[in-house]
Parts: sequence; C-alpha cells; structure tokens
Amino acid sequence: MREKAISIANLSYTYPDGTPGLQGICVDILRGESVGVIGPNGAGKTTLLLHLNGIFVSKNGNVEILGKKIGKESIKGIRRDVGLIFQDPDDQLFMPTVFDDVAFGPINMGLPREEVIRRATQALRWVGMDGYEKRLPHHLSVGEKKRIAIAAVLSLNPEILVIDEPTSNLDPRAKWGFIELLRGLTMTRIIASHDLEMVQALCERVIILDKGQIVADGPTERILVDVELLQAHGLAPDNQAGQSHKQH
Amino acid sequence: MREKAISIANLSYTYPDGTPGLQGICVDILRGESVGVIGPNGAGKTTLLLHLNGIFVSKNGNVEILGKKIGKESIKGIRRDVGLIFQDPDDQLFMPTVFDDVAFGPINMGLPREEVIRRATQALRWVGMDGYEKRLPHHLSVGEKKRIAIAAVLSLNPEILVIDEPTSNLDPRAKWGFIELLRGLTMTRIIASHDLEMVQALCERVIILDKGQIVADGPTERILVDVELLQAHGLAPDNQAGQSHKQH
Amino acid sequence: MEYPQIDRYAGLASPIHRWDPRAKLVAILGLIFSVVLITDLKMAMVGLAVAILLVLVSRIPFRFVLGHLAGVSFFILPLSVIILFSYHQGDEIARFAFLTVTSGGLEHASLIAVRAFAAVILIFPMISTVRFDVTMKALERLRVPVRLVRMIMFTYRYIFVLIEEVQRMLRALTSRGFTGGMNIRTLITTGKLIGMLFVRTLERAERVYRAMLSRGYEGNLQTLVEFKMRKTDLLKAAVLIAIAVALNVL
Amino acid sequence: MHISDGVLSPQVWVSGYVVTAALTAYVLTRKTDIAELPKVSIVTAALFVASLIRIPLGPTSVHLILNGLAGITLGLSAFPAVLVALILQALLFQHGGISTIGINAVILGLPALAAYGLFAAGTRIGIRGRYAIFGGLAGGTAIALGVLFFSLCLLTTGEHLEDVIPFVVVAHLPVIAIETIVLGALAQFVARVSPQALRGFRPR
Repeated sequence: MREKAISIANLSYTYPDGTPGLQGICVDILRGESVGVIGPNGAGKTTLLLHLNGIFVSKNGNVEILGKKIGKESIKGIRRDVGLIFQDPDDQLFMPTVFDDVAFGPINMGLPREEVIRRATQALRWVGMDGYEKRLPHHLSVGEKKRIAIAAVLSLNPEILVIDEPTSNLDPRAKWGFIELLRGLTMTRIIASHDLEMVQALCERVIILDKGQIVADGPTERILVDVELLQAHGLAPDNQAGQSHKQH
Repeated sequence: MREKAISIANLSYTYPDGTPGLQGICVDILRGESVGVIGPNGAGKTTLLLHLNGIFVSKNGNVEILGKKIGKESIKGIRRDVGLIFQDPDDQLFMPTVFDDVAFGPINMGLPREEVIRRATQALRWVGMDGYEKRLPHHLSVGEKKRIAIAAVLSLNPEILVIDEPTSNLDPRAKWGFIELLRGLTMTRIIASHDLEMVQALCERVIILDKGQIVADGPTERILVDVELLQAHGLAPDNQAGQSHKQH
Repeated sequence: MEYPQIDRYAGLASPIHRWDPRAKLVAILGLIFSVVLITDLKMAMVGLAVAILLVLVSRIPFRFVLGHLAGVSFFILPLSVIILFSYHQGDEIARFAFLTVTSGGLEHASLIAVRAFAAVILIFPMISTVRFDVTMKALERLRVPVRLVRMIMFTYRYIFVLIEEVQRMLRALTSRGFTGGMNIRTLITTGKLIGMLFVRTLERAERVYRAMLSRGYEGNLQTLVEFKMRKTDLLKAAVLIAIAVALNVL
Repeated sequence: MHISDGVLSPQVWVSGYVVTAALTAYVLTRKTDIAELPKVSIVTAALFVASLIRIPLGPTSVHLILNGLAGITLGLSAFPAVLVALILQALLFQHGGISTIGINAVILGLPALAAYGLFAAGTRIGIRGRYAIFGGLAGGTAIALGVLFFSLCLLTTGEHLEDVIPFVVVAHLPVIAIETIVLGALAQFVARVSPQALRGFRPR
C-alpha cells in the first residue's frame, strides 16, 4: 500500500466571526495521488487548503502531512514539503524580478547561494519560463504570472502541490497549456476548482465539498458523471437552465 | 433593416506606454443584437469596451452610439444609454450599501427622489436581489455582487449593455443562473469573454479580437465550430493538448 | 488582521439604538467634549459612570467594549504611571525605593485616566448602536463637509476589500517559509509587500473611477437617506446635553 | 503616536482643530479633477490597511504609521488622507481620541507634507538609488517630525506631562528606523514596477 501524504481526521474550523468554515473533515490522500477538490463558491475549499501547510492550524493536531502532525516544531518542514499556490498570482508575486520571486522560498529555507540559483533556474525551466529571470512579474500576462507562481513553489522541491483555482481567468490556450504543465508534475497534487473540465483532465480522484463538509469522495470517472450529485451541489446547471441552453 | 446601435469606423488606440491596443477596428452592431467579443488574454477586449461609453475617447470621433458621435456634448447621454459592467464587482460596488449603489446612476441623472427609488427597486427585482437593499457589499458572495453590479446599471435603463467577463470566478450554478438572467434582458448586448460556453448560450453573433484587430466576425454557429480559427487565436486547446486530454 | 466590527451590535434593540443618529451623534459628541474638559476628579468619575450607564442601556456587551479598550490602555496606563511618579504636589502618600507618590500626583494621574476612559467608552453608545454607513450619512446631514464624508465613505468601503487582499499576500508569504523576525530582511520584504499593495490599489482606483464615470459620475456624490426626528429623539438629546453642561458647571 | 482623549488641555486640542480645518479646507476645496477624491480615498484605504500590519519588535510588535508614505504617494492630499485615517482609527478601533483628532492630524499630517516635499525635491537629483534613499529619508523624517510635534504638545499643554517626553522619544527611535527601511525598500520597488505611481496624481 502507498504511504499517506495527507491525513486529516475530524477537522473543523470556524471563522473569527462565528460562521462555520469546515465541519468534521476526514480524508486521507496517498502519495502520488492527484485529487480534485470541487464545490461551489463559499464551500470552504480555500479554507481547507490553508490547513494543508499550516496557514490555519487546528488546535487538535488533526492534520498530518507525510506522517508528521502540523504543530510548532514541524511547521517549517511542512511548509517546505507542501507547496501552496494561490488563485490570484498577484497575491503571490511581489518581488522586483521573476528571479527574486522564484528564489524567495529557497532563501527563506536558508539554502546556500549556489543552491538557491540552481533551484530557481531549474524551476523556471520546468514551467517553461527560462529567460524571464530579469522580467518584472507585474508586467507579465496572467498566464505567465501563473507559471511563475508555480515555479516559485517548485523551487522548494515540495512533495505535495496544493493549487487553488489554477485555471481561473486564463484564456483557453493558456488554460490547456497550464493543464499540460501540471500533468507533467509527478508529486502528490491537490487541486481546488470548479472547472470540472480541468479536474477531469488532471485528477484521478474527486472530493466534493459543500457547506464545509465532504459530501462525496471517489474516482473521477464515477463522480463527474453523476449529474444529480453535481447539481445538488451547484456544480452543474439546474435542469431548467441546461435545457433552455439546449433549446437556444 | 434594423437601426445601428453601435457603429465603429477605423478605431485605433495606443496605450500611454506606446504599445498598440486597437488597430483599425470597423464594426457595426444592430439594435437588439447580442454579440460576443472573444479573444485571448490581452487581445484588447476591455480596451474596446471602454470606447463604447466614452471612458476612452478616440479623437477622430469614429465611434457612434445610436447615431450620435461620442464627444463632449453627447457623452452624458451616451453614458446613460450604454451600461458598462466590469469584470471585478468590487470595482463596481463602491457605495456603502446595495441600495446606494443601485441608486447611484439615477441620482447622477438628476431624477427625482421617487423615481430613483422606483428604478432602484425595479432593477433589484430584475436581477432577483430584492430584499438586499440594506445589505453591505462586503457581506455578499461573488455571484450576488455580480447581480448587484448588473442592477446598478439596469437602473439607468440603458439601451445597450456591455459586459466584461460576466462569468469569471462563478461556480457552475451561479454561472448558469447568471446566464439565464442575461438571456432575459432584451436590449442590445455586447459580452466580452473567453468562456465560449456562455457565448454560445447567449450570443447570436461572435467577433474574434486578437492583437487589437478583428480577425473574424460572423454568426455564432459558424464561428464557434471553426476549430482551426479558434486554435489560431488561443481560444481552443492546441491539437496536442486536446488529444492528450482525450487519451487521459 | 481583523475587519472593523464596531457596528457588530447595531442590530440590537434599545432606546439608544432607536435614537435618531443625528441627535445621538450631536448629544454624545457634546458629552465627550464635556468629559475631556472636566478638571475635578469627582466630576470625572460621574462622567465615567454616565458613560458606563449608557453602554448598559444600549445592551452592547461590556466584553465587547473592553476588547476595544486595548489601544487606549496602551497609551494611557504608562502615561498615568509616569505622571504618578513624576508630578509632586501635596502630601507624600507612598514611597518605593527612590520613587515617591504624592496626593496631588495621584489625583492628577487618576483624572487623566478617568477622563480618557470615560471619553472612549462614550464612543460605543454613539457608534456601535447604528450601522457605520448610517453614521456616515448622519454626519453628512449634520453638515460635516461633504467631501470629507465621501472620503471617509470610500475609504471605509475599500478597507474591507484591501484587508482581504493583504491577508492573501501575507499568507502567500508565510506559505513559502517566510517568518518575520526582527531583521532588515523582514522590513524590506514588508516594504515590497506594501509597495505592491499600493501599485495594485492605484490600478484598482483607476478601475473604480471608470465604473463611476460609466454610471454618470460628474463629481457629485449623493445618497438618499431618510431620517426622522421625533420628539423623544430631541428629549434624549436634551437630557444628555444637560448632563454635559452640568459636568463642567457644577 | 495617537494621543487619546482626556490628556491635553483645551488650548492645544482646539488649536489642533483650527489648523486641521484650515489645511483640510484648503486641500479639499481646490479646484481639482473629479477623479481625485475617489482615488485618494481608495489609496487612503490601502494606507490604513498597511498600517495594520504588525512588525515584530523585541518581545512585542509595532504597527507602521506610514504618514511618510501618505506624503510621497498623495502629495498635498496626504493631509486629508491622514485625517480620514485618524477619524476611522478613532471610531473603528479606538486608537487616539475624538477631541484629539485635530491635533493628531497635525502631528502626523504636517510631517507627511514635509515627507512629500523632501521626496519630491530629492528624487529630482539624478543619483543612483535616489528612490530608496529619499523614500527612506522621507519615511524616517515623517516619524521624527511627528515625535517632535508630539513632544511639543506634551510640553505646551500644561498638564505636567514634560516628564513623559523622554519615554515617547525613546519608544519611537526604533519606529523611525523601521519606517526608514520599509519606505526605502517600498519606494525603490514602486519606482521599478510602476514609476508613474510615485508621480501619482498630485498637482503638477
């Protein structure tokens, strides 16, 4: 049996204003799996992802990454093992040059200069952005920024990649190019999205999250064909809308 | 023959930094038409939309709205006739409450108090958001914000509706609900997007914009099936990506 | 980083909640200015009692009020302690090693602290019993210069949007292993982060302005508001103004 | 550096209101572009939010003040921006006080204008790293001047607060250093990424 990459046991979370965010989440993700987390806006997808590298920390220590509980001592290592990529690349890129952005993580890890340069260069090559080292991230296209954001996390050599809405605001060409890029990566991947087309193309397993709870978990080919299930959680158009669409 | 709603003759635009934005755009849009403007990121879609109600004004007066050239005298009327809805609803909902936002346009038109209230109430009912008058924008979901943004423009009773990326960041249910809403509106509509599914559902005519130029213009059922054309302009996955997707 | 939630309890029902916001603002502001003018410790205590009484009447949980007093305490408490030990007048009442406390020093330090807390506690019945957007409209109706009120209004609206933006930026930083410490790199990184926030905000400001133009903005910003002044509103105001005057005259 | 209610004598806080009213009226009633008010307000929101970021300092942490940043980004409009931020801080978070809004705006707002002057003049000199140097100087100077005005208030208020001044000065020395470095890095960054942003929409 494959090792567990992520193990979550009964994780709950309440927002500071008192609204419930996550309720009793239990899930194991194996090494090398590629898992889609889908659900409507406000289902708690981002909140769940933020627990995976200790941005949000549950007091009960019920999130384990590669066998280690997330806690004060483990957190540094866990942030190296879990690369988290945010939806809006502008939230992530604020260094004067692409190189500085990609080198930021390795520098935080305290790696020696040579190694930082080696890792940053390699990460940029991975995402097909070598030659962009001296460019200003802010002036790039959305698609390019998204790639830099991935490189900025790959430079940490993470074992697990956690990506929030990778394809939002990308045009079709950029989107499919990006999907190709993600498919080429072989580490454990967790992808939160409501772009089912992408999830279909990238994930072998799908978890549906709604109102902070896991409402379905299974192989992609079973979940994504269950139209009623998808409809019930806002992931497929209601019958009426779908029909009038066909009639049009 | 139907009257022209919008007539653009040889419109060009250069960004302040010297990069070309639009080049020799010529297009006529008839009253009551519903037109999709599609193209990759950075094609100039938003720049084109900003010319339609005089946020950007061409010196040559080559944009006509309902027979009137856009210029100093006509601009006030044109901004009332053309309702422009931006991509990020947070940019659009700048007033303290939902009601204040929807009433902003009518108040600027100098309408009497009673009429302002009547229009605002009606616009909110149109988008299915009646009862939200006193709500605060930061407590709403993306989907709700998008609806309020539409209402804020409908309260001006525009003849032409211009919408930038209406479905971005919406989950499928919110997206299809929003498409239903837009389909129910009968004025001339121009919708810029790279969500081809939505364009298919809403538009009878499609214009492809790439690198600031119109590269195709025709009925939806002809344009959206022309895979080679779409591929050439980044609107369909390249063969390789599409194929490997199928193989997966 | 927390959202402002000063008007979290605006939905409660109390005589203070039901009070016309304009009358409420004027009357309680009058009371605040009266409190800071008091020079007699006993009267200042009365002022503090009035402030606490108003909070009780408003039903705003006192926990909530205490939670908001950290900022003032952080300023006032050290200041009072310094005055206590440095201002010597009247009889010596205590001595710690080389520090002495006199009756005059104790009284002066207490006066400053009591005035400060009375004034700040009065903010809660004034601001927390009505939604902040209504407070802003009330200020406008009270003829506070409209441009200033509009600035407050837009700033308030975008605080919420930008807090989220900064939160996301800080999370992205943390998740790439950045741990702020007392060092120059932390400061430089913070500088870049705020720089990016500023650049993005300018771009947003441009987009917001375009959206405003699209909806007919020509420099004039109005809202429709309905306030109704009843006799009881004026009566409540009269009582508080009378107290405000009494605090300084008696 | 927000003085709370109940500390200062009426002479001082009333003068604060007079100066603030005059300066605000001057800046806000100039015949300006209609774009200025919404744009300045949104940037003010960014300054407000940035000032909520905590910087670790020894066992505790401090908030940035950023009045220097208001100066270099907003020019003259920095004064009403500082005023609005102070009003919101007093009403929303109870930092500072109600009667002291005027004098606090003077304490932080006048240095913001000085920072604007310093930065505008300094960055005209064609030396390398001028944005970092004068951004930093503007940031540090704005705090230092703020401490000076703050101390003057305590000195002139006649409430026996002179002995507090040394504590105020010492407590703010690290803040001066922090804001110098933060604003230096910030100005250099913005000058690279979006040079027109630092020219802003201040009067030409």
